Amino acid sequence: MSIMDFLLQQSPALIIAIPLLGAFLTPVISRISDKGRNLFVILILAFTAFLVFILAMHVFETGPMTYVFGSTQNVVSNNTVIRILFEVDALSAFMAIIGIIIAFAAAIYSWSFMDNETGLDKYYSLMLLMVVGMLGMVMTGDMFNFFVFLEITSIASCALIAFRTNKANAVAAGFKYIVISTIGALFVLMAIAILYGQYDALNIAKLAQSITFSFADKIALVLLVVALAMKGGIVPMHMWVADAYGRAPASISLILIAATQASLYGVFRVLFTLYGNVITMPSISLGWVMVILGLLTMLIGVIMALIQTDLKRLIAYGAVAELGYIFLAVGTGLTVLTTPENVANIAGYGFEAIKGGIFHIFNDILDIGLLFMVAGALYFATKESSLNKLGGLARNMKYTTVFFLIGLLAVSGIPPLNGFSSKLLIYESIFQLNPILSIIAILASIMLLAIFIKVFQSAFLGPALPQFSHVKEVPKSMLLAMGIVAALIVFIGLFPDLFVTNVVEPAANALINNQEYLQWLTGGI
Amino acid sequence: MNIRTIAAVIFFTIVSVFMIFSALMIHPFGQPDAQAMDQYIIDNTVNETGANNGVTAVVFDYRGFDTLGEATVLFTAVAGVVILFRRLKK
Amino acid sequence: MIDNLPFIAVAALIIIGLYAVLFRRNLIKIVIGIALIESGVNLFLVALGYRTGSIAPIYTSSPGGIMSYPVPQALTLTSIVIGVAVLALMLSLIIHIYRHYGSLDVRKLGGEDQ
Amino acid sequence: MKGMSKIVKTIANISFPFIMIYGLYIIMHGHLTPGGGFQGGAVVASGIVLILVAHGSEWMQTKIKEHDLSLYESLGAFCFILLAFLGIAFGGVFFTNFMVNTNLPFGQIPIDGAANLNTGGTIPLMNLAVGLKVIAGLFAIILVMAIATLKKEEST
Repeated sequence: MSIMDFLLQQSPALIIAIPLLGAFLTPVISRISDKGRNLFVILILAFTAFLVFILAMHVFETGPMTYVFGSTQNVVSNNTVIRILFEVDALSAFMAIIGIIIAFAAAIYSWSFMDNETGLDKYYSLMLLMVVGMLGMVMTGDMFNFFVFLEITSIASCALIAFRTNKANAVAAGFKYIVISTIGALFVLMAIAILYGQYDALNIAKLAQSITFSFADKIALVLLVVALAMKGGIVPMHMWVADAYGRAPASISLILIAATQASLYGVFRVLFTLYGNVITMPSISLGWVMVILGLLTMLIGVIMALIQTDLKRLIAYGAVAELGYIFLAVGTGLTVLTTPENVANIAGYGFEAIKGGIFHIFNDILDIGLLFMVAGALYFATKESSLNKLGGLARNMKYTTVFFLIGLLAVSGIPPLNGFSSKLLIYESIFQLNPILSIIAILASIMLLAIFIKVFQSAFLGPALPQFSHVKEVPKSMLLAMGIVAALIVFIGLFPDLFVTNVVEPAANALINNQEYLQWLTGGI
Repeated sequence: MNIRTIAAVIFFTIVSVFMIFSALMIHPFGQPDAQAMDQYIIDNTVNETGANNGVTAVVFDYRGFDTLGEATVLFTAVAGVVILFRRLKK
Repeated sequence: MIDNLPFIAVAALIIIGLYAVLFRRNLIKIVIGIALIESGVNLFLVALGYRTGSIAPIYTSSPGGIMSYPVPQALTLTSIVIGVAVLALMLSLIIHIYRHYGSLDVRKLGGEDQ
Repeated sequence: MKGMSKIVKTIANISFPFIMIYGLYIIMHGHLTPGGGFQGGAVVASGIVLILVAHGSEWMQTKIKEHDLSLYESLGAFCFILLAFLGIAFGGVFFTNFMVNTNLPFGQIPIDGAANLNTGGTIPLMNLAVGLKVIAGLFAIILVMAIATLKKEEST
């Protein structure tokens, strides 16, 4: 057995264990050398990224891969699953790829960005733990394990949101975040307990196989979806998003977006896989609820972004609006799936909608992430984040200006950047569900463009301000991180088909076709 | 009564109703419906793990990965508390 | 109904906790509310695994007879440790909030920007 | 935090070793009787916190530093994950209990509920690692909080 085979075979465990080991060792290495620690974190993330890529390539080719912890025998005995297992299908691999890319960019970005701060040993440790939690959430095949990783993510994020403890706002934002996410996580645990009490199983595939949709199951479904959507920042609970994203250091906002999307992944996994066998019952109009919530999220995000004066909060509301697109698209897919007269369309626009939604997860993280990095760079250079005080920075910060331009065009869906390709899929498919939805979505996009143009004009253009005459371009590591993300945005924007057929379509298929996920239960591993 | 209070009241009512229903809908206390997974563990814990204590066998063997996560959560909390009370100046 | 008393107690604990979280103004009381919800969920988990007349799932000098489920007890253990972690973090944040705002009133931290 | 009166200090000093022994017993016998790394670790940590409360955090700062506790915690976590990694080397997958039913220490299988300490495979070792981690972790949380509130008293 070659070393590559070994790594591939063990990769689901190693993807969690390697960053975890890194997190445990970071405080120790930090005592020896600061530069060594930064390098160590980047190397750990690079190795994890390598593992994620070989795993993802394998999964896209051959279908879901399971990894059982603790034993190689007696995995399914007496028609029940005893041990914890990881099940990586195309959707999980897709989420893992985007998570690790953005975490890698954030680690490079932090090198210079956080240079003047204290407590960096714990900072890097917590950053790795956030990545662990996020990767665990998307790869696990066990409900309780999902809850544990959810808590790891939220505790690590909360501590990092409140990282600037000398600012009252940051601490308050951290507290809001931990209250919301703890209550959400407890609801999730309650739902898991209800499912466990009825079926005596915790494995997602096993539960999906045996679920009967009793009344208690419906309660569990509502609790799971509400709690995870709350953690994902969908509309009635969108307030914490702006606080958390806006107050955290920019490098943390970056990973937080990916962590939020992991919660949305939880919603989709619950709806399409866990309840996949029963959700097609026509009595449920959950799809329409999702569509309306997505629409509201989009509109409220855009409207709130209009009135912000703080750059990072403005971008955060932009992120809320983008979440709305994802929810809207997947909700459209679910509506098609659950309406009997529409079932014929599932191969048509329902599938297109889900493809668009999933593709948009990737694009949203990249675009909003790039904007956050630019906002962090402005703060780093000028120590100022209010839009009223910034101005004329294009002269001194040429590269940052270019990156912001790329980010703003991508986020508002202008061709030939990546935001356009996924939004086009979404517009086309929701137009077939209801044309009004499509018009509202396009309008929201145009408003986003207007808002960000205004920001661009006020922060970068205009006369040079005397107080910013000393401002220099940000250090190379930050430019490198922004460059990586910007290059990805342009690349995907230029060759969307390549990406859609090879990565997005398998992921969308995995979401719709839950039989693939359950296959190993009956067919053996 | 501002809008936040009304929203809180609605949320509270719905969750309360849910909780009461789930308390009544779940199986009667002491008579679980299904037992496949737990009965397997009770029957095989001594031979498979060598531990007399079924709960420890589950914590460290059958669901050992959860325990790694749990230890990680504690590690995260310690790191978080330390980072919140760190000295701000070098 | 009376047989399901432990589950009714679970519902009561969660409802009381949620009431404290939603309608109390003091941050410490909100944290107590969260701790109550958590106890409720933990009690629910443990109660799910009980079988009438069962003993603890431990073979050392066991008197014999049916055993209660071990998995819910292990899950509860995990959930308790997670609860400790969350509580520690929330209390540290409250110490900081008190230093910044000089108050534990939740309405004081509602402001958008200073 | 200042120390408490002499009576409290004496009583705390006397009960401290007993709490220690009890906690370590719970950690060590986790695979035989109710208990384990988390429970025993919590008992030991609360014993140390008793000393902290009785003697005051100023006194405690001269005895042990927070970053040493972090080191112990990292060590415990590292041992735990190392045992899990050894499962890949000897058993094929992560977290394999590779020491059960072998001639290694803790390798025996208990017979008919006899309390044999030499059983459980990796479970007793994991209990020890987790115990170390929980002792250091819980105590670090409380020590950091005690020192933080101490600073506040000085400044006002």
